[in-house]
Amino acid sequence: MLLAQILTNGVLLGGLYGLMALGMALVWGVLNIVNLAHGAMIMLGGYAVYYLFAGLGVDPFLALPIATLGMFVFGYLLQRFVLNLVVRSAMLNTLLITFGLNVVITYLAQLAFSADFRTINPGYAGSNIAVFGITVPLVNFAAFAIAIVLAGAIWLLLNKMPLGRAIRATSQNLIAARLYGVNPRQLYAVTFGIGAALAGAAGGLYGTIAHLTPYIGASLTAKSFVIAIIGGLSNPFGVILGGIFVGVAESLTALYFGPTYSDVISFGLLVVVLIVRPARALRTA
Amino acid sequence: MRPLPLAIAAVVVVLLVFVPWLASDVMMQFAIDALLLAVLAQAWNILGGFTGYVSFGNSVFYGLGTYGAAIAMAQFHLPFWVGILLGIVLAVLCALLIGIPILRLRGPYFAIATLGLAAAMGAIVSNLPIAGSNIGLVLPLIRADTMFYELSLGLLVLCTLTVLWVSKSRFGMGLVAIREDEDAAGTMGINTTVFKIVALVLSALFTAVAGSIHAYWISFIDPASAFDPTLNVRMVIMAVFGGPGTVFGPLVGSFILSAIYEYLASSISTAAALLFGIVIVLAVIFMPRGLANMIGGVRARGPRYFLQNIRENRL
Amino acid sequence: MRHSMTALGALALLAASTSLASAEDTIKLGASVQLTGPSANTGRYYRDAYQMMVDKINAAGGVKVGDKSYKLQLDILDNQSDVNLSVRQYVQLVSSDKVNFLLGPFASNFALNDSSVAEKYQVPMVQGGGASTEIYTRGYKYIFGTLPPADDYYASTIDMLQKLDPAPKTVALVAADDSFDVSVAKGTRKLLKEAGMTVAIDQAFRDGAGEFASILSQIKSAGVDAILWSGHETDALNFIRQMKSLNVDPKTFYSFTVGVPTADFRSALGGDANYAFGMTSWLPDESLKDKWYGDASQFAKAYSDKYGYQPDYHAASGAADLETFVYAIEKAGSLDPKAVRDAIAKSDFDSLYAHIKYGENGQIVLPQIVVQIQDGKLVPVYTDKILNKPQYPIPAWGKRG
Amino acid sequence: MSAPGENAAGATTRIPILQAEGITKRFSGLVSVNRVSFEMYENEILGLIGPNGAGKTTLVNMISGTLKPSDGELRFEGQPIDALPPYQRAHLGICRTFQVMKPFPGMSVLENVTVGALFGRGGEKVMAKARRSAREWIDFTGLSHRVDARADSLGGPDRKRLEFAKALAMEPKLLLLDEVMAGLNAVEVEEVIELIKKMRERGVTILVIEHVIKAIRSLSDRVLVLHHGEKIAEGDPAAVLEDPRVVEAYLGRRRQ
Amino acid sequence: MSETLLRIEKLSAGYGPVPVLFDVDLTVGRGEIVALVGSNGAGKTTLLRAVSRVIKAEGTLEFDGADLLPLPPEAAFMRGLVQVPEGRQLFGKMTVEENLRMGAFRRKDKSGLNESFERVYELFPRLKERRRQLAGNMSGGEQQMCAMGRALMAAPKLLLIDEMSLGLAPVVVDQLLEVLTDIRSQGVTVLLVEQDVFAAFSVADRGYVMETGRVVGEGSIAELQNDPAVREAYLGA
Repeated sequence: MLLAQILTNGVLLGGLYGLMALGMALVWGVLNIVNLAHGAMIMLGGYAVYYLFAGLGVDPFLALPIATLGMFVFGYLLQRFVLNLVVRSAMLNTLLITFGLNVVITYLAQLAFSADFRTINPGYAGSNIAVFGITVPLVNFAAFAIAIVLAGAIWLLLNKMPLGRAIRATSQNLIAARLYGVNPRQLYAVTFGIGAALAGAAGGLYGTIAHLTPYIGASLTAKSFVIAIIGGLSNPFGVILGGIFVGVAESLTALYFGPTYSDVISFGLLVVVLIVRPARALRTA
Repeated sequence: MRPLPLAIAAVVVVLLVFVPWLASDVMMQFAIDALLLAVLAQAWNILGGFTGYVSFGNSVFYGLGTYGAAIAMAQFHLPFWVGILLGIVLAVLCALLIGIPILRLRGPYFAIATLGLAAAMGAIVSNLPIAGSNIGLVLPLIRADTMFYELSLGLLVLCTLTVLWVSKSRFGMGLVAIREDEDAAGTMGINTTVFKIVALVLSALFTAVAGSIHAYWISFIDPASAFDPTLNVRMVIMAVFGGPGTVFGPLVGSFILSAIYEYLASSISTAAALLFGIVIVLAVIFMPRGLANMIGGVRARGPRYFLQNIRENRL
Repeated sequence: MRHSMTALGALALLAASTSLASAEDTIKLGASVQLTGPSANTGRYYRDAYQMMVDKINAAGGVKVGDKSYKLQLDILDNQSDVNLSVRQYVQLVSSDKVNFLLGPFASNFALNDSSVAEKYQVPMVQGGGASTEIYTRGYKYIFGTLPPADDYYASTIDMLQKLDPAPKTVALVAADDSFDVSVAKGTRKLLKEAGMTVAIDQAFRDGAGEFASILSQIKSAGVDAILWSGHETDALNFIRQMKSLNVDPKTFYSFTVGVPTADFRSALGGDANYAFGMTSWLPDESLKDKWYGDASQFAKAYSDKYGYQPDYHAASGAADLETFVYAIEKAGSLDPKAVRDAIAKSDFDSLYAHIKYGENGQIVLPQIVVQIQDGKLVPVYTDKILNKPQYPIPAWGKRG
Repeated sequence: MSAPGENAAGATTRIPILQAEGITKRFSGLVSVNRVSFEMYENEILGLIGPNGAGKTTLVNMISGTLKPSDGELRFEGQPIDALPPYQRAHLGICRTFQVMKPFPGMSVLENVTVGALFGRGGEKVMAKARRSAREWIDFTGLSHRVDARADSLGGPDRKRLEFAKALAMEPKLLLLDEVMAGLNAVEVEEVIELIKKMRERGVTILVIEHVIKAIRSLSDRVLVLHHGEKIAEGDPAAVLEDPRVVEAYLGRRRQ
Repeated sequence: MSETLLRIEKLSAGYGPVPVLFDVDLTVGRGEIVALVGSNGAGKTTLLRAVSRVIKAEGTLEFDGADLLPLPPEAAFMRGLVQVPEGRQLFGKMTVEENLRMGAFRRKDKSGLNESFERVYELFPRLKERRRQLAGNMSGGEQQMCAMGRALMAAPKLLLIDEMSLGLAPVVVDQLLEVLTDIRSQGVTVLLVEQDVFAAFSVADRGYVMETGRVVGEGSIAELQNDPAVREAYLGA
């Protein structure tokens, strides 16, 4: 029973992890940018939902789409006017610039939101139901479900809609895509915007489960990064599965070795995946 | 490197030796810190600048150097130099052990794997009782900033001389060839595996000694500070800012960035990190190939150099 | 090369600009605290408390050394939650800003590093932000602290538990893996053993990870009587939220080393904060008299009027650091660091924080007051006797109104 | 420098310097080179030709060691070399140029060539000496005026010269030239032909992959034709180029 | 010759400091099929890349009366200049149908789209059978069909086809050539770059011969059929 509970915890948490990584994987796969400011964008999404909830009294789950939209605009502008300037530069340079952006966003957030920690805590926050003796927290379950739904939406977008096809086409062959009328500046900005929107959604959900401070970004970036590699960059459901895999692995590590080993396990996994199958790990969409 | 710049460099080093008798204590703090950071950037340069293998895992070697000194001195009450040796041994062993599988990965894969290792290593050490677990280790307190300064300066000179040697040697030619085109380097007779590993080991060695000196100087260490992942990013930024693959670029880059950071931190405290972030963003946009390249470029082409960089890298 | 010369020039300039001329009739106190970065949330308590006390003391005429009156001057630097920078800033304070005495930063790891500066330069530092035992076991002479030892944090709680009915038998001990909380866990284990309680679950978690589902599931499955938790505030917050959402109910009791006394914590959790036990070395109580504010409750009122948030024990502890210096300087009748240091060691006075008296190692000994959130209000429950009736046993999540 | 063989062309009875037997390369099911066997003799120039996609570069990659054959055996001076990594083959004296010119772009011309002198068969350990011999090869290939230029700033013909100088500095026994004439004008092609001849005079055995058939005609002692990965003809250049199978491979079938 | 659709004069281009094309002159009239032949490395592909604006070029480049030189590739495409690139450059991890849809990515007319689909499937029944297959997993001939189908979906004014026959079996080449005449009959202009001279000549109206970055021969197919320059460009004599 304990094991079943722990697995459930891992799966539910993993779904949210997967959603966090989804935006990073998309941007990485299509634009070849490893966005070190991804965690900071998750944080921004969290604060957006928090202020809508705490300030205007909007229910967090209604605030979520608003925050997501806002983050899309933010991401679009960031790519269009900043990152597009360096996108063909060496990977090291794109890493450095997103690191710089991460610092900038974090400190602006501290100025705007203060260092106080916040939680998005609606009345139903701690509710749960018992299924066959396993406690399922409702908010976590909702976050998990939304993660799956969003992954599904991204899958639909990528596979069934012209825009998504253009995104995939661009990630496979930029020149051929341009030869067929794709405007990469626009498309890159839209893709980054979608990545930011997904980060925003993940942030809103994260805030309903954990706490927000301007500084939560760094560790969330690291987590997203590991999951993006383990889950692969190609399939949204692959990323979610990667998140679930990491979530379960962490839960089991916590159970059998103690929670202090969870980083050893997840980063160890990352290195092993890379060494054993580097090609598979980073195959793009 | 022509004789004149070398002579200037030699004079500067001799002048720097006397800094402790002139500088204030604060300057000394800053200087030791800046020198050690410069060592880190320079050591990173051996691998990252010359072979083009971007390591985000040098904090592992730094941490091992730190803990080598701390374990020797705090747990076994051995002298400092034994601590340095222990740090070197740990770091070199680690470099050999992880270098063989990891240096087979190319480009971003290598960078990512080292990042993963850095994160995992901090977590491993914080579970080791001999390393004081999470509490950390307390080293004997000594007020000897002059010694720490001269040690750091000596280490930086040694490291820079090594880089100078690398830049002029057969070994260095091989490394640069690997950076420029690893496949072509192989067909031209370079045993790329051995060259890369030697470069990694050299890089690890200097990084570890810097860690040991820092540990004794600061006198208290814990896993969070010894395996600080942001340190990796700082080394890379400093080296890249100055000009990777050059002899003096990483030095100049790290001194300038240290100075900027220190200036911001002491005068406009609260916005310091923000401004620092903006500096990084602007640097990547306008001088993506580092200071060394920028100086040459601006001299040749004036302000058009910056526009050209943007034109080359934008979509 | 030319450019490295420019850099050196810049450095020289920098050094020159940081040394300021010091006025003659002031006593300078220096501190480097976390005003930005991850620890800024707590760091501000220290800046604000130091500033409040300095203003109050100056308004009351300052410090008398012999016949002369001195005003206090406070030099605060922002270490941006960066340990290396904080060390450098303390050196700057001591060597170039020429402060007379040092006040501390927040958190044990900072205090551990920064106190080395005080010791190297033999300038007394009184700090109220680090409780870790390691700070005081190094034989340093110039470091004093107003937070009680980490090992003893749970002493009064365990004392109380034995007097309650039903007294818990099995305990889950959950602590973060940073140096302070490892110290707490170590001390608590010993206390529990002495009290005859069984530690059924003993888990460390990664500081700041905020993820407790596994530990909580184990606790639930083991069915313990009580949870004793130690860590940082944000983690405490997450722990409670996850307790509720995973429906984890110890039979009788749970308690946290931090968080419970702060207003932030209560407002972030809302009703879920109710029943949580915690501890504090200080409460804004009228019984704590001092010569500046009269008593602790007036201090608390002035503080929240001025800064817009409630002070907690961090703030009071910081205020006590300043009171210590004023007391010791006047006692020593001199600004000589050595003389003041000796006077601090012999401190024996009432402050708005507590009765100040440092032990051999430089750390204050102070019982923790057990507190509980009852109906959204913070209620002191126990010191060495019951102060207010605890709501005990804590009702299960499902059975609350 | 080793003495050139006593007689260059014509003599095909000597010991082969390179033997390829049934060399095959498959890429995920597709056969790129199919059971190709041939021999090269000391100091000869062998032209390797064939239309686009015939498998020429793949074959060269297998000889230089950057690709492993799926099947077959390679011997160099009688020794099997299949197990050797590229750098060891270079030490034996197998040296190649690349179809897409691969100078080390950020290094100067001198540095590029010095790498060859340091790590090739000569394996010069002393930097100064390596530099000196690099300069000699730079003079030899007529690139002296660009000694300090960055390799990626060179124009077409100079790039080829650099490629030759790099290769020569390695003191190769067997030189594999992959399309070194592409993009050159007629005068430049003549220069390169002269260079290749000069190299042969220094005793190097040369395999030339080329699309500029004029050059092949005037250079090669023998010609080997690949089409769809298979050897379709081998022998005297003039005869081979008249072979209707070869003509069809190049120009396609005449249609009505 | 009919009205000029594509006009190239004194066009030079290259990769970085390496020049490949020297002063190339070439025109394509509306409704024509023009063949551009020459051996490997002659600069044919570079010319196409310059025309479709993938690489920088200098000289005159006009399409349908407009100057193309300042445009990026996607803008050239929007004017009706569609390329079937060398090596097909399909989106390998997308299905045949998705590749075709990518061809019509910028088209707004939904009804015309279905028509185009039908027409492509009619021209290449093979593609219809395989429309759910990943383009990367098909044979060379099928890939070439897919690449041409993708281009047709864009409703091109001028179709640039690079090395259509490369690596394909003769039967398949013949099939594709038939499709070309078919396409032309429907009003599409074609510039066909080929190594296979006789394949190209069998469908073209006029032709150009390139050697080492220059045009060395041009004329009607009848003239070129017996021009020794052609053979010389390939076999050197």
